[in-house]
Amino acid sequence: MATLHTVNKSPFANQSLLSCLAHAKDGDTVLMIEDGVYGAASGTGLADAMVAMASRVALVALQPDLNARGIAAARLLDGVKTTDYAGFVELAASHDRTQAWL
Amino acid sequence: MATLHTVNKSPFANQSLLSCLAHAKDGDTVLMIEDGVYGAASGTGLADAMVAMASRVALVALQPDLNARGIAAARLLDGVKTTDYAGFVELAASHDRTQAWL
Amino acid sequence: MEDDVKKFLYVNRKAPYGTIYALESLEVVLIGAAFDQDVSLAFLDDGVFQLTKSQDTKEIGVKNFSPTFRALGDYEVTKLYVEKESLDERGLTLDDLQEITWEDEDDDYEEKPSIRIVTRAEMADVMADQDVILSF
Amino acid sequence: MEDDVKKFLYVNRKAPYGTIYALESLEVVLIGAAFDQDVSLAFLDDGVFQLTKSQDTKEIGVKNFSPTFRALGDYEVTKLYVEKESLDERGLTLDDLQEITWEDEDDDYEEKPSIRIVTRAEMADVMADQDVILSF
Amino acid sequence: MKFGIVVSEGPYTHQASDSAYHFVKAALEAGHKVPRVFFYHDGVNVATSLSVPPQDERNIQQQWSAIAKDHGVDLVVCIAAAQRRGMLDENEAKRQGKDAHNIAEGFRISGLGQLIEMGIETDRLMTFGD
Amino acid sequence: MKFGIVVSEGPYTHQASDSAYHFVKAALEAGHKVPRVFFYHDGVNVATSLSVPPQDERNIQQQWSAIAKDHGVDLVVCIAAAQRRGMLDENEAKRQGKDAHNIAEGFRISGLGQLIEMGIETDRLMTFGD
Repeated sequence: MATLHTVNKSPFANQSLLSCLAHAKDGDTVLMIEDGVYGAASGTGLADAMVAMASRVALVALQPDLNARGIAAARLLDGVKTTDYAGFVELAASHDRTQAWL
Repeated sequence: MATLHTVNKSPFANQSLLSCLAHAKDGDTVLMIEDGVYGAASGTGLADAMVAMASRVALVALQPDLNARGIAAARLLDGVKTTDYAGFVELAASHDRTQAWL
Repeated sequence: MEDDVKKFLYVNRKAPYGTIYALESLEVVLIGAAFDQDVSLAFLDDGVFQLTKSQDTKEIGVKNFSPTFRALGDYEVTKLYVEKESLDERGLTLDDLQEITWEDEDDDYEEKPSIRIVTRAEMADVMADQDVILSF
Repeated sequence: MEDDVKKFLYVNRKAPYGTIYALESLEVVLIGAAFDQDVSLAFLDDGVFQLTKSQDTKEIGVKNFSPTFRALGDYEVTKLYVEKESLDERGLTLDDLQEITWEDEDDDYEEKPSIRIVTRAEMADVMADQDVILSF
Repeated sequence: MKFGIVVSEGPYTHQASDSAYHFVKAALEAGHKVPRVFFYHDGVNVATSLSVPPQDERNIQQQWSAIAKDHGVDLVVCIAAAQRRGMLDENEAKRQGKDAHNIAEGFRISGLGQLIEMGIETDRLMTFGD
Repeated sequence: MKFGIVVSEGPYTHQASDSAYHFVKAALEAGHKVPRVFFYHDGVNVATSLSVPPQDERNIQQQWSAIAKDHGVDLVVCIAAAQRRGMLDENEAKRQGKDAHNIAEGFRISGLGQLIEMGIETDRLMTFGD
């Protein structure tokens, strides 16, 4: 009974990603889309907090949004997976519910 | 040559107020309007950081927005002044420039 | 699913008036009440500001919709989960929120509080127990 | 004020693509360049993301406007202040940003860098030195 | 599987309506059903028939109208949100005494009940907003 | 003193256009001049002639149109931002082959140069946005 959480805001500007991570349950998936993908980068002021979460929840970033923002694969945090829109659909189908953190 | 800064976002959701305070110069005024007035309340997780700023810059909150959100005068941080729209206009006129932190 | 009843959760994470999301969320709740689903409301992060007392919007010219929360009981919307950690961070307690009640017709029409203060962990449990989550 | 020339600062604090502000800010800069004012651009907070290399928006179907920054020199827009603390917090360095240059016709058309990395304190000084601040 | 979609932000200003569009296309391509998309808040502005984006940009309204036509997706614009924001179909314009209407082909105006119904009748609800 | 005003968000969704309105009223009442208000980004939607807000809510477009009429404030809607978002005046509608237009009385469509000009010719520039 897992949830797919989506986050579409930059974690450097807005608290949504942190609030999402604080409410996600073990085994949930947090999908970063749109400006949310900035949360998937390594070497940032938030990286440690993100890595600490990655053991509890699956962290995924939407590749088309990473590409748009010029975030190369080499810059992604350890443990962050990527997917495309087809994979986004599969994630939504394979989880029991979805929750958008707007 | 002082600046009137306006902030209209809740500091609990968004980094704008903190960024504004980090860039305001001694003698500037920071006016909290709309959801920005939540930054003027005492007893919050941000109160200490706000009080620390209040010695450097003038902190002002827009009374009509405080009223709308039910923030009573007794709950305001020490050092925060309030004003109405007429006072907002006066502040804009008496400072050399204005900067909106959107 | 029992009798095609789904669990609907309305998640409110934004402050009122600065943006319209809080008002338009409430408009969905009122319409949704006619559909006989299992409805809950969650207030966390800046959403807790929606429930505060003494809102007076006269001088900003925007409609004050906060009294409508007190009418939710009449629509059989009786479960308003409010997150304690969100209140704490904002310097608020239950006393700062409006009193919102509903009449339990199965219990001699006793007036019962609709607001249920929950911890962040309990809020996560409430969220994980839903069929449909509407986010505002 | 010298010859009616005002100091205009365009403040960019938002990431590109998630919202349109960055693109529509750039559209103002291009039009504004015709007015012979003293123009500077500030990039801080998430605004620094606007200048990163290798943006490829094909799969999101949104126009990639990042190459336009490299054309700013042709519009005599040559002062792009980028805040170091904002870069640091986001794990970025000057190497992650596009190379943006202008030709100095007073110096034998030498190509000079338009991006000037400044500290937060220097950015505050730049802001305090303006006549008109446009925020995006 | 049936997906219900909520679009909460207007076109061009936020990426939400683009993301929703790409999600819906991918869902349909994977053989899923998307019976309805509900446009709420500023999302109602996606339905405007009067948008004239620059030649080198996508036309968001036309993308949605095409998906409605090709796949029978029901594009519902919330009437209450639309009235505030100046989005009217021909009937509403007449009823309100307005001399113009601006709801594009493939979109229809209806009530919030359609959102709840979508939540009841689909397997997953996706919200794209701000 | 002369104030120039930028409104960057649409009506009802964000408080920005309300705050700008109250500021302009207060400035005029204090004897200041507000030669122009420039509507940019989603702010262009404030100019819609098709809005029908609920009876118990303010009509934001009418408030602005009234201030334009009573005080000669020049309400300028950015043409580039307006075209993307489906805001057209009669001329633009004709030129684009659209059968409706939706710019309310008191507003006029013009270019971004009017924003820069406002910055040059006023003493203070105020931005209300999100």
